Amino acid sequence: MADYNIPAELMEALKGKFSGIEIMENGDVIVPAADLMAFMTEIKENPDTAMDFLTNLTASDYKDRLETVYNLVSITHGYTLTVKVKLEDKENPQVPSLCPLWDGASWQERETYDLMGIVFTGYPGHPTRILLDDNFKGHPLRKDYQWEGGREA
Amino acid sequence: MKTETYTLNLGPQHPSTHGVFRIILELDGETVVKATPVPGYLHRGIEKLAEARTYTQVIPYTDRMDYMAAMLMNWGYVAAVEKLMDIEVPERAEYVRVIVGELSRIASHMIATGAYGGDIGALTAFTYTFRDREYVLDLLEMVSGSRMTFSYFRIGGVAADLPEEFFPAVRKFLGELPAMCDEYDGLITGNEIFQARTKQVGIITPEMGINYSLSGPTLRGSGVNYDLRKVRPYGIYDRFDFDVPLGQNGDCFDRFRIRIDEMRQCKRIIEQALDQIPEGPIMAKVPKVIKPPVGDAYAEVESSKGVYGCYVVSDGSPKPYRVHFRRPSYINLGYLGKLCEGWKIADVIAILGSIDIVLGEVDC
Amino acid sequence: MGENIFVGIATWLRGLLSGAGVPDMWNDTILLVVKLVAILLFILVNALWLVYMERRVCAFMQSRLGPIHVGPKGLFQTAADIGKLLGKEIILPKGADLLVFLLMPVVIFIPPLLIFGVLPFGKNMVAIDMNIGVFYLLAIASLSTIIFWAAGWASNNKYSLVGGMRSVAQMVSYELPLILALLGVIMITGTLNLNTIVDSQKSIWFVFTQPIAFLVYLIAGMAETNRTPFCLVEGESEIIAGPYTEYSGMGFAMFFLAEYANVMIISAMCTVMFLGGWLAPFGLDFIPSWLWFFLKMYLMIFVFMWVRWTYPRIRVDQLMGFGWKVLVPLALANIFVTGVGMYIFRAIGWWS
Amino acid sequence: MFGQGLIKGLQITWGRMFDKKQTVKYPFEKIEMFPRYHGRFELDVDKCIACGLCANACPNKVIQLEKEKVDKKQFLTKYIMRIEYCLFCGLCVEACNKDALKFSNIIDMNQYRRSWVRLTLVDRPAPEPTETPEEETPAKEAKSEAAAGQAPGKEG
Repeated sequence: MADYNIPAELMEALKGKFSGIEIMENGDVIVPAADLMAFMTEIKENPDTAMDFLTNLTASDYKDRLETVYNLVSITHGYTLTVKVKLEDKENPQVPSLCPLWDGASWQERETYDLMGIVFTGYPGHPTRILLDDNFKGHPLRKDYQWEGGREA
Repeated sequence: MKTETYTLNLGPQHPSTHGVFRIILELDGETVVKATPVPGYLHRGIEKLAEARTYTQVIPYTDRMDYMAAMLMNWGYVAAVEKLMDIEVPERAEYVRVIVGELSRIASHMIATGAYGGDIGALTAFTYTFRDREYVLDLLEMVSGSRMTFSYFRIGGVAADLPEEFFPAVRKFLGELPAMCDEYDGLITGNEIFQARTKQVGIITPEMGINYSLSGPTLRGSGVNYDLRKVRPYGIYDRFDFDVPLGQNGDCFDRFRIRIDEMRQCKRIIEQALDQIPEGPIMAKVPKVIKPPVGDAYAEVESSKGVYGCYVVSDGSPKPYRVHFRRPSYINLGYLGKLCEGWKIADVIAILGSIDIVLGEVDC
Repeated sequence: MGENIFVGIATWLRGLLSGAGVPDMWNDTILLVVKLVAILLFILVNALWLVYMERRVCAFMQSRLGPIHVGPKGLFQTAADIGKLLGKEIILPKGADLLVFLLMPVVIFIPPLLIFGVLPFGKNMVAIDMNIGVFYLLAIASLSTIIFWAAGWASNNKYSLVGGMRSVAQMVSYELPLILALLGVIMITGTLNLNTIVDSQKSIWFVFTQPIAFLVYLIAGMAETNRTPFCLVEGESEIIAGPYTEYSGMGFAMFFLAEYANVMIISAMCTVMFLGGWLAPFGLDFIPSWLWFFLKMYLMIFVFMWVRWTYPRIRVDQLMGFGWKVLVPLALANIFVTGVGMYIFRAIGWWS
Repeated sequence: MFGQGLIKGLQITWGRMFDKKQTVKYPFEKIEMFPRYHGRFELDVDKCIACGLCANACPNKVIQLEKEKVDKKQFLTKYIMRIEYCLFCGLCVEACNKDALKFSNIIDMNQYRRSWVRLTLVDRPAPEPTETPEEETPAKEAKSEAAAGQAPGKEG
């Protein structure tokens, strides 16, 4: 399997620009929520990386934190990059919206908000529910979500 | 002349929304002023269900997403778990995967082609493609035992080896496939009325396509050469020689035509795979109870609708901690609202059909 | 032998009535009523048969068999369907104009009934031999527009409304090329009497002398009957069923049957105006004239079905553009050419 | 352009009119299913050791089985499949070590009532522990057959 990670020297340059980021062994990048917008703008606009395609946007609920995951692809260079943002505040998780950079983030952010309850600040308007009913209570993909009902025994 | 707009609720019960899907149209006469797509009528919470199942038990649920190309849906999930566990899939299993996956893609594109003809009004095309799709389903039934929701892939390989009678049958089908494609071309693609309806309608520029994270034939119709099988070959796709059909204008016609061309390319891939397929095991050495190490993995495959990705998080237990599916139909649909503005009601149907959605996948 | 079978029945009935001492005036009236009832029955039975034929033709073109279970070769399928539809509840939409809503499926049958009265089905086989047959026919045929529109309006449904509006736009636009196409024939024959028009095709059918008019008529006729590629009024993939969206059970079936009655009229008119009506081609006189008429009519109907199950649907703005920018100028050009041709032919004495 | 495509289309549909038809007159003629077809479930009671692997493998908890211990061996008394929830994925058949649970080629599993859909493959009382199994097994077999036959949903 070929490697499609961003070359190490480019990652070093990024690390130099954004001191807050943390680069994992497998090439994933953990970005603080405050730096996310600047980081994403940098890797999208910089012609060396040119991460122009936001493939996937999702979130995961861990015991101590929520984590948003962004999978980016550069169509020009063929690089892939996974960016993660850790959100310690589980009660009121907030992360900057990527809608100004990619319109494709819009529906994915709505889905993440709907199922995981992460609020994307800067989303045009407030993100609304997309898959569930507007009057639905709770965010079902959270681990503490309890649902009563189901089929009869 | 001053006119008032009115709201038309297209769906959730509508013949050509390809399922239960709603578009709220604000119309000025017949012209769309604003279109708001409303998905979610088929949401079954597969991602949540998966958290209560073991890794193998999730596979049948992935079938239910894009039930038109269920093999490819299996593949994406299985690939992610294999990536997480670092499993090397045996050669023969990889070839079997390619063969059944491409057959599934043909079946899916046949539906897309026929259903699009049906959307535009040519109902005969619809029955022709469904008739021919039955041959593909026969082949896949021979292999997996089911006609639509196959659950054929397993983590580390496939459920069963290809039966003996499969090989002559698939060769026979591939021999007939070009004639089938020619028939669709003659009946639909070449038709002047069809061209008038679809050419220069619903144009997606390459920039907008990338910006909206579109993928699959929807993006390639705009001329962006982004096919995972070529760009980042997964499995053994780097061993095959095939072309990626591209459109020029990014209109409905290009998106439609690409699917027929892709069927022809699928034929090439399957033929090469049939020639090269080695003997050997079809399952890797995988423990009975699958317990991936703690961590996460994201794997992508090129499904018939676009880039199908699967994000799996493991906490070391036999059940996945979190599964997320990147469904191509869902993300392709995100552009629909913008795309429909300024077109007629009939064009909304044409544009929606050209994106080729499956609601099981959109709502997951 | 079978040539005068219907004429014979009429004479026999007349004789029977005068034998029974019925005065002549009543005699005529009774005969007229009998003729009209026969025509109504004819339309209904034919429409049923056409629904069956459409389903079979469609199925055969789609590599299927179609209805095969009810009756021999599924022949009674439509009758069974009608039976089922009669048993269905008629759902009345909220806020609908009930009077109009319920009246329209019945009224829809009036124009076909009126028209069939003047069509010559065979030699001496016309219920009412009218001098201004063509004019009457066109005038009545355009009535159905308002019925579709009223049905759409009364349903209180936006799909129905869009469909009704489309039907008005489409039918009014395509009426013009339809009439202009017939004008060429009328110029040549110099009469509006349908019988005379048929008679004047003895030497050559007008489809050969007026090919452009025939083509324009065929296309405009497809549009008039709302059939693919011009089935925008129903447009099932866009606006569900247009004006019929809210109709259920027999109400829907009535519209459905009326559509086939309209197809019959357009085909019959085509037969009369262009295909030589009941005239037998190649001197095949042993087949009765009325059979020839039906053969030609069904040929035309088959063409309509063939086209329907092959082509996709056109868009509403393209429909209007095609009608006004292509068909109308074409029909006008045809009239011009016909006029010039008639003048030249007369001048050189080929045609009196 | 200019109508060539239109005429081509008419040719294709005309050609198809006289082609071989695809319709299978279903209740009167049936297509042979492939050997691997996922049809109705069949359980070979003799082979079954009531281990419950199939029930564990099922993603949707379709299989319910009850067993009793008779002479140190597990004896299967009840085996119910709630087909209304079944995904027909085949994981249960794959999980079966003893080759007892299998797919058949029977496709008509439709019922008039939802409650009839449930498939009772085994429903029999456990044998008395003191009796010797050699003499009793055939009689019990016949009984179990009869019981299964009476149970709703046995026959399509």
